[in-house]
Amino acid sequence: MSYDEWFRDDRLPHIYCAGCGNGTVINCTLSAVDQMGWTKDETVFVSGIGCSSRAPGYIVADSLHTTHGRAIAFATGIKMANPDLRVIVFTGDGDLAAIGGNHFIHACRRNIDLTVVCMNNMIYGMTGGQGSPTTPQGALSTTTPYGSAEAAFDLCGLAAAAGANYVARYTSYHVKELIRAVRTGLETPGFSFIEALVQCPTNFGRRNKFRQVMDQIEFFKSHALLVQKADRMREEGKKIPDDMIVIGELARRNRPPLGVRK
Amino acid sequence: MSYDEWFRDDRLPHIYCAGCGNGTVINCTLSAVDQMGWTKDETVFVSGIGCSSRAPGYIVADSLHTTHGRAIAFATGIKMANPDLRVIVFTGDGDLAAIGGNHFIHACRRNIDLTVVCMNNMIYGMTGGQGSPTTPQGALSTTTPYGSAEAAFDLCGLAAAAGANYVARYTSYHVKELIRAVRTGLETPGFSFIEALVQCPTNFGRRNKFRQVMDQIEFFKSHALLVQKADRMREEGKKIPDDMIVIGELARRNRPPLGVRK
Amino acid sequence: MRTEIRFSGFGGQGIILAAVIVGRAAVMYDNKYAVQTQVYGPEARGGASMSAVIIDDEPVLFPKVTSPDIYVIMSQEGFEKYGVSVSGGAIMLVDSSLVHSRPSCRCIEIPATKEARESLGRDIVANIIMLGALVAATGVVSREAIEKAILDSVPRGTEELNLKAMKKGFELAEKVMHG
Amino acid sequence: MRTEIRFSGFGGQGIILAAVIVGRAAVMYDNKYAVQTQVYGPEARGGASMSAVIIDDEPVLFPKVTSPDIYVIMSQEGFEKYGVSVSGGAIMLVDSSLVHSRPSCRCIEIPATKEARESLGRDIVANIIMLGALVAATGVVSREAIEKAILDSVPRGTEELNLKAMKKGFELAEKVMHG
Amino acid sequence: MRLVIDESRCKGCNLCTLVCPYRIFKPGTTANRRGVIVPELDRPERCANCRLQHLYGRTLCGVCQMICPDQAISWEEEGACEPVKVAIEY
Amino acid sequence: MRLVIDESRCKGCNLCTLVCPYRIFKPGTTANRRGVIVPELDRPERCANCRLQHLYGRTLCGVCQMICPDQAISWEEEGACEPVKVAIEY
Amino acid sequence: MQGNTACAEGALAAGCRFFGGYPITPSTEIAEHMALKLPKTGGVFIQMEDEIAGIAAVIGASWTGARAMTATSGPGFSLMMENLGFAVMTETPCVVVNIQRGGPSTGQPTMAAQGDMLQCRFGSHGDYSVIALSPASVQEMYDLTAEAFNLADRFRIPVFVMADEIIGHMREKLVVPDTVTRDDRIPLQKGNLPFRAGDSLVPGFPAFGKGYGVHVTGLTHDERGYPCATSPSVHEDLVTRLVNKVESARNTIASCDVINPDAQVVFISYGAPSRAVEQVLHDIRRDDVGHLRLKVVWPFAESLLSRFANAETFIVPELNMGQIAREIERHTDRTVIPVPKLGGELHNPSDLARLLEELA
Amino acid sequence: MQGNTACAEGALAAGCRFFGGYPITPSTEIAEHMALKLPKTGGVFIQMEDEIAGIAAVIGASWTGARAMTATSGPGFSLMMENLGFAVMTETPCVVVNIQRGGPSTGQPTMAAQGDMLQCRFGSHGDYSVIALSPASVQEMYDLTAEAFNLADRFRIPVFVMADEIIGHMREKLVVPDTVTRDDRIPLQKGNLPFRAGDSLVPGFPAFGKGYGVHVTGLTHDERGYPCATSPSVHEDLVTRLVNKVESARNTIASCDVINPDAQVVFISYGAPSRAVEQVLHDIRRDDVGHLRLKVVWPFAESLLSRFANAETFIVPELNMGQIAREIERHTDRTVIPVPKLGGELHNPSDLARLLEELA
Ligand SMILES: Cc1ncc(C[n+]2csc(CCOP(=O)(O)OP(=O)(O)O)c2C)c(N)n1
Ligand SMILES: Cc1ncc(C[n+]2csc(CCOP(=O)(O)OP(=O)(O)O)c2C)c(N)n1
Ligand code: SF4
Ligand code: SF4
Ligand code: SF4
Ligand code: SF4
Ligand code: SF4
Ligand code: SF4
Ligand SMILES: [Mg+2]
Ligand SMILES: [Mg+2]
Repeated sequence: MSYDEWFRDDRLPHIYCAGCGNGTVINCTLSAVDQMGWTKDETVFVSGIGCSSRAPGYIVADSLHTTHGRAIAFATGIKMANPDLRVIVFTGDGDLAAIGGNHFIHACRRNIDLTVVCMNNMIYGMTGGQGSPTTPQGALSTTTPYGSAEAAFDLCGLAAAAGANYVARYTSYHVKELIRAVRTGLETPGFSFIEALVQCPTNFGRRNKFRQVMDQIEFFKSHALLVQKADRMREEGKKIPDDMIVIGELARRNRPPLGVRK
Repeated sequence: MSYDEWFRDDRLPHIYCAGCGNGTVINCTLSAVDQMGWTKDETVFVSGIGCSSRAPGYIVADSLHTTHGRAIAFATGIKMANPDLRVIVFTGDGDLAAIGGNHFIHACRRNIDLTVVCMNNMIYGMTGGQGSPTTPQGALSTTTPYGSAEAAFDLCGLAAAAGANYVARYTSYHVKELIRAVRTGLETPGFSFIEALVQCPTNFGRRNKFRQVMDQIEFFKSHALLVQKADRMREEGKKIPDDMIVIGELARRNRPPLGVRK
Repeated sequence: MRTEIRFSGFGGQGIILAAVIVGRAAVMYDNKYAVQTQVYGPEARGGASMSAVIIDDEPVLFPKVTSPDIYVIMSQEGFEKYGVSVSGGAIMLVDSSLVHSRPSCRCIEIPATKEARESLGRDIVANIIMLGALVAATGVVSREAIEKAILDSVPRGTEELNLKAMKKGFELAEKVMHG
Repeated sequence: MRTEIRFSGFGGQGIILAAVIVGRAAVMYDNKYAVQTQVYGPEARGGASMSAVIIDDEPVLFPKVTSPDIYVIMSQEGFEKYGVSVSGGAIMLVDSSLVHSRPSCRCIEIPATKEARESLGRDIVANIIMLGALVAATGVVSREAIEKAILDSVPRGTEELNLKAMKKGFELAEKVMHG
Repeated sequence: MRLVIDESRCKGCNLCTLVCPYRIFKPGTTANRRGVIVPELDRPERCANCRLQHLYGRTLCGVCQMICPDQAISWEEEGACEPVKVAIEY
Repeated sequence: MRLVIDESRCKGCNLCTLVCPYRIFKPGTTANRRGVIVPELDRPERCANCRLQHLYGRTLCGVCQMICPDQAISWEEEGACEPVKVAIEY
Repeated sequence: MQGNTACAEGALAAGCRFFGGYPITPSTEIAEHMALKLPKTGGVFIQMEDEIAGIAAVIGASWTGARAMTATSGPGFSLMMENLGFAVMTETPCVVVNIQRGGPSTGQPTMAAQGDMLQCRFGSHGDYSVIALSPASVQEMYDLTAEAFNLADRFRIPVFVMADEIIGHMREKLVVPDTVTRDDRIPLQKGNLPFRAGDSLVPGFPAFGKGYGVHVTGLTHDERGYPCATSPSVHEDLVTRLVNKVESARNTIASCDVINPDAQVVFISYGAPSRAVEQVLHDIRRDDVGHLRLKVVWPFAESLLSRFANAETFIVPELNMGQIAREIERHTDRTVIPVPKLGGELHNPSDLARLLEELA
Repeated sequence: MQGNTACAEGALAAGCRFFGGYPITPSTEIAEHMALKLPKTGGVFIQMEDEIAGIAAVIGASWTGARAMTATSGPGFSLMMENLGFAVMTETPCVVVNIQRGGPSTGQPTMAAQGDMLQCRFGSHGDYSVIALSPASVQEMYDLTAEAFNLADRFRIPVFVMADEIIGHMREKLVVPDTVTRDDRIPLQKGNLPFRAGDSLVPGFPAFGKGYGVHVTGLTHDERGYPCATSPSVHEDLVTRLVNKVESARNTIASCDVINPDAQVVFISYGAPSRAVEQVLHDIRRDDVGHLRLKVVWPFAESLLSRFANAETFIVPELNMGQIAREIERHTDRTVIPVPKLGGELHNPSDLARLLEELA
């Protein structure tokens, strides 16, 4: 198969808004899958509910578009029942970390052989822009009209603390790095978590001073801080500004995995 | 009020098995509450379902014995609706970390002003000894008859990664330390998490080579490793044996809390 | 007398706001009854969006539009999805800058987007031009009412611009109607 | 003939196992029908536990014990909770080492726990002594059947001990019955 | 103060026997009517709390009370104990 | 290879204009019938992939294709481009 | 004003001071409006991590004495089932709004339905009763939501506002009343057992923080509130009371519009389809056709059926496969004609008119 | 053998190869037995983090083609409601065992009840149908669980084994049959649309990993499986088919015991209370008293009622407040006497006999 054969031609264009970062993440993921040489007969895509979770519907492989927050639990059943299948989960920040937080940490703990790609737009896109557990403190959304009062999750930190074998964060600007990260995730036995920060011009950008799609991409570009550099800064006692995005590989280890191909 | 006035005399003895560590944790918690000088009119105990979660039923204050895993979510409603109330949550490893894992990490993220005391017996006691997310790898339970294949959570690590202000671990052997830890938790604005490892002779001990109640207490005594010492060992590149229990204060910080008394 | 109006266009044109404003004008300032509804859903995002308003002197019982008396169509896709089944007795206002097709019923062509850009410098007020035209062409609500309802509904600081757009709509419609 | 047997004692005495073994003996080795039930729940933990078995030549229809024909009582609390309402025609076997009260019906006193500790060195087999006594005193199942059922049910390595306990039960009951 | 074990609560787990620095609790020998073998007290007047509570006005040591899972250990008022010489017995 | 934008998919977000090292994509000026202003291509034969795909037998650069959220960018077979001299324009 | 906004405004007017919820189409505007307005009234809005936590927080807040609510739609409603049973068992007043959309499962998120009417009655495990209201206009979104709080407090029970996408999303005129009647929960008299009820079958409410020292559990409990989970009689008494406090009051809880009580053919409707029926009656102007419009659907007051003494046929248009028609069938020997409708669109008045003609 | 163990053994005999669940009294022994046995049969046992994940994993496993099940009780069942609707919508075969205990809420964890019979029918949002079996003996725990897998595969639907604590926990004789009939799901023929059904109304099954490239969604979908959530007709067609594939087969799915079909007074029962009725019939030996014992409760086959042509009265003893009696009332004009019983104990045969006498 070649990269573009992974798309369901008959369903494109997809429903995403103009400039939505989700499409980019689908591209990068499929590119990584394609690099692995996996076939559509052995690969299964699973997702929950949200704009991000619509991704599997545009891919020719078998796919299960489940209930909100539960993608990883469904994927666990698929992978445990048939470890020969390659199982990739698309999810959003709300789906993964709000309603789905428990399945997320448990899959990390079990270190089950899934690759989870989270399109983190820091908002509930599908339902029109409510705050999510990754909405930055102070940011505006329809349910935080006075600025979010709650702290945001560090999804990668959580995944690492819960036990995942591979954890990485990039943004929709970092397409090459994202492909590489997803690919490493696919290669790693056990649980791999790739967080891709994406722009949601319609529901996040618009309310939070990113008037144009490009503004948020420019922000990703200028505020990304490679983890190695961040570590160095920490060692040197420098404070990392709150609005910087630490990108890179955040965990890579070799704990015993569950559900790997025999 | 004095310490023993916190008990509902008319309900003792409680339903716990002989030698169950839960009773000890109730003692230590009430002792800490008593030290704070809080009254029963301002203090509310909340719990989920499990042996551990029966604790509030033995305390004279207002108490809400909720559904399995949801104690923290109920407590969040109480505390947000009336921040003048002091809210303490009793929970078990299954209640908190299996079914209730999501509410746990979200309360940590919000850093809501609750004190959560988890009686971690590494098993589902109430339902007769099934594996829990803290059952050590290899340990026997009725649902892991061949030894648990899954890794256990580090509950304290999870709480810290999710954002709690105060995190500590002790065991039912360390009664003095436990009282102090709970007390610090009560004093700390924001989310405090105290993990108390407890013996469950009936459902954990019996199956895992702790024939007598005392055996497990002796194990707690001999396998506890103070966090400061553990850190030193790590620095020196020494491996901490898998069966050691790192005890002590594991996080203490000052992130902005939610729902504090005005 | 029950009058059913249907609006359609693409997302971002303010199709829903247009219907809300007409409904508001009828209820708050013309002392009539109105029900406003719209099509929701992600499927509506990329494609055509639709909203509707029913205006009546008596309370509106059945709240859904079944055969619109008036159409306001602002995109070709909107025409194809929501305007094509028009009945002969209806009136359709089209944004002639964006809609290529024409209906079988009476059609009023308003180059709203073109005018919005060219004479007002902002595409975004094309919907208000259409509203002005709608009122001028059909009188479903009074001019005073629509003016007040527009002022209630637009962001602060843009009142001037929107009133200009509304008047531009009046003009364009009058031109079409009276030659 | 339907025979209802109720067992009671405290947790850890093997009250449930006793009922299971009798049921097994009846079904597997005496070719009868049996239904075994028990009381569950955390409340049962500290206090008295209870189990029951119904034995019949025909299939057991109603599965619950309503008025037991035979009681096997191994703790004072068990007596108070489950043995006090005994009907006159019943038989009760009590572990006389632990039960102080006596029923109004016919009562057979078996010092099971005492014997278990003193002659067999293990408290834990007191229930098997009671089983032996039950069978010897009432013949609800045959001696062969109970022996086989016991062997099926006890942990490997403890067969010898348990058979001794069973026989001790036979003896104790015979002693009471026949003088 | 007088150290007492509430027989109606004690479940005989013997944790108290493990923690008292004076080894005041000894495993009991006979079951009570609930089938529980309650520990026996060996010269309870040696207890730190019995001796010193009156002096400090608060519970001293109290480890046995805290660890007792069944809330069975407490002290009854009866005036200060006679001062006895004690040695910690490990 | 010839670089093409699929007009039926492009939604006009202009992300492609941001990432191409050769600035081959320019913001468009007129809306198509779906109301989308599709970017225009400025000398697409300069594209690294157009020039080199045949040489290496795999997609080169491809950043525009990857970032295009709407799967609107692709290459059509048409033989290798004439070699043109290119300079990266930042 | 939009129906969902009216619902939020009605709640605020009724003194609702706590909203805990999780966004879901087509109910989200309620949460959004509460997020905007509650902080200004000294109330608390909190977006929880899911619907389970949303209803849990609402129940917790209610125990502090606050009027508290949540709003959701089908999938979220399904998730609340366990904790709704807890609210019933612990007699916690709260208001749950369900803006119904097409199910089962994710189904049609943006289309209207009334497919959760039996779920709201039977969706949690065990036997119980609840109160469910069904607004048919933006005005009723306001009025019935406010009234829901009164019923919740009076009966100490979750009260459902079972609206649908059409009513939730449509905009029409709302007349805000000068005052909203409040019928607050009665505090427990000190000295009384917290779960002993008098003739009303509803015990006084022992709010947390007032010195009651009450223990509240979802286990079967005695009148002190203590767990007592193995006594058949305690369980029977408790559950019977919980059901009877609602069912025995069903005729006083009932609220409806009755049109043409002498009619032979009677429409029975609730929620959005009522608007189609009203249009039919308006258009045909026949007095042999009646209309029973239910504002309270549960508890179902079968006595309302006998208000139509001459009824031969009941026609029941619903945006589901005949859920309330099932209940009507139990209580009458007249012909019951369910007019099920799936897919999100309202019954067309002309279709209903045609049905009438066919009957004649 | 214990009822719960028999249930697990029946599942294993039917070829169940996946169990995903979460412990809950009084169903836990099923999970425990599966944990012990599945690894030995090449199957997979996984204890999930909660019941929501348990049923999710089961549905996921089913899509790999495996026979999969879970077991729970009331509180866990309530939590499964959303994903059960997903299983219905996606036509995923699976078996869910509910060992019913006293509700609502935590209620009586160790006592028997039949309080979830309407919940299993109506507990998820939207309109749908399911199949529910009710075993009355340890033997039937085995037999009906095995049969549940056949029905699940045949109708591509979740099938419920609605037992109760009494049947789950009691021990009695089990005769293990030499073979268990298997009626497996029919694979989708390549080239056919995955959600287009023929006359059976049940489309062939496109298991994952076989090259179908199928998209499965809980949104309303067309016959290709693609989301199509705003088309009224697509939704109507889909939901109508999902309901009809079960309801139109209800007379063939039905399974029951009929005793004394000429009787005037007929007991109708399912599950544990059947044992009390059987005892009564055994004791009184009257042929004017009949018994309809349902093994399949849902879909309710009203035609079974007409097997008792002379019936004047139906007596329906249930361990709830009359849940199936409600359904019976819809379908008959004979007297229906519900005999509700709450609290965990079985109806006493002598009480039922007394009721008979009072009737005479
Ligand atoms: C149980 C349930 N609750 C709520 C919803 C409504 N809902 C759909 S998508 C969504 C949020 C999705 O957010 P995210 O996962 O971040 O996806 P995004 O749309 O931002 O990509 C919500 C709350 C639902 N479908 N089901
Ligand atoms: C929704 C739900 N699922 C399952 C149960 C059954 N259950 C009761 S307690 C418990 C486990 C409790 O474990 P833990 O929290 O560790 O408490 P412990 O008894 O060990 O103290 C379970 C699974 C339940 N009551 N509700
Ligand atoms: S709402 Fe946001 S996340 Fe959803 S499609 Fe639009 S831009 Fe993307
Ligand atoms: S089962 Fe374990 S946790 Fe529960 S009371 Fe007994 S010892 Fe304690
Ligand atoms: S610790 Fe308490 S319960 Fe245990 S033996 Fe001592 S007094 Fe008794
Ligand atoms: S208080 Fe201390 S010294 Fe006194 S008995 Fe208890 S453990 Fe011993
Ligand atoms: S990135 Fe893609 S969708 Fe965006 S403008 Fe360029 S070609 Fe069009
Ligand atoms: S492949 Fe690279 S060089 Fe070619 S157009 Fe795209 S971004 Fe430019
Ligand atoms: Mg998001
Ligand atoms: Mg535990």
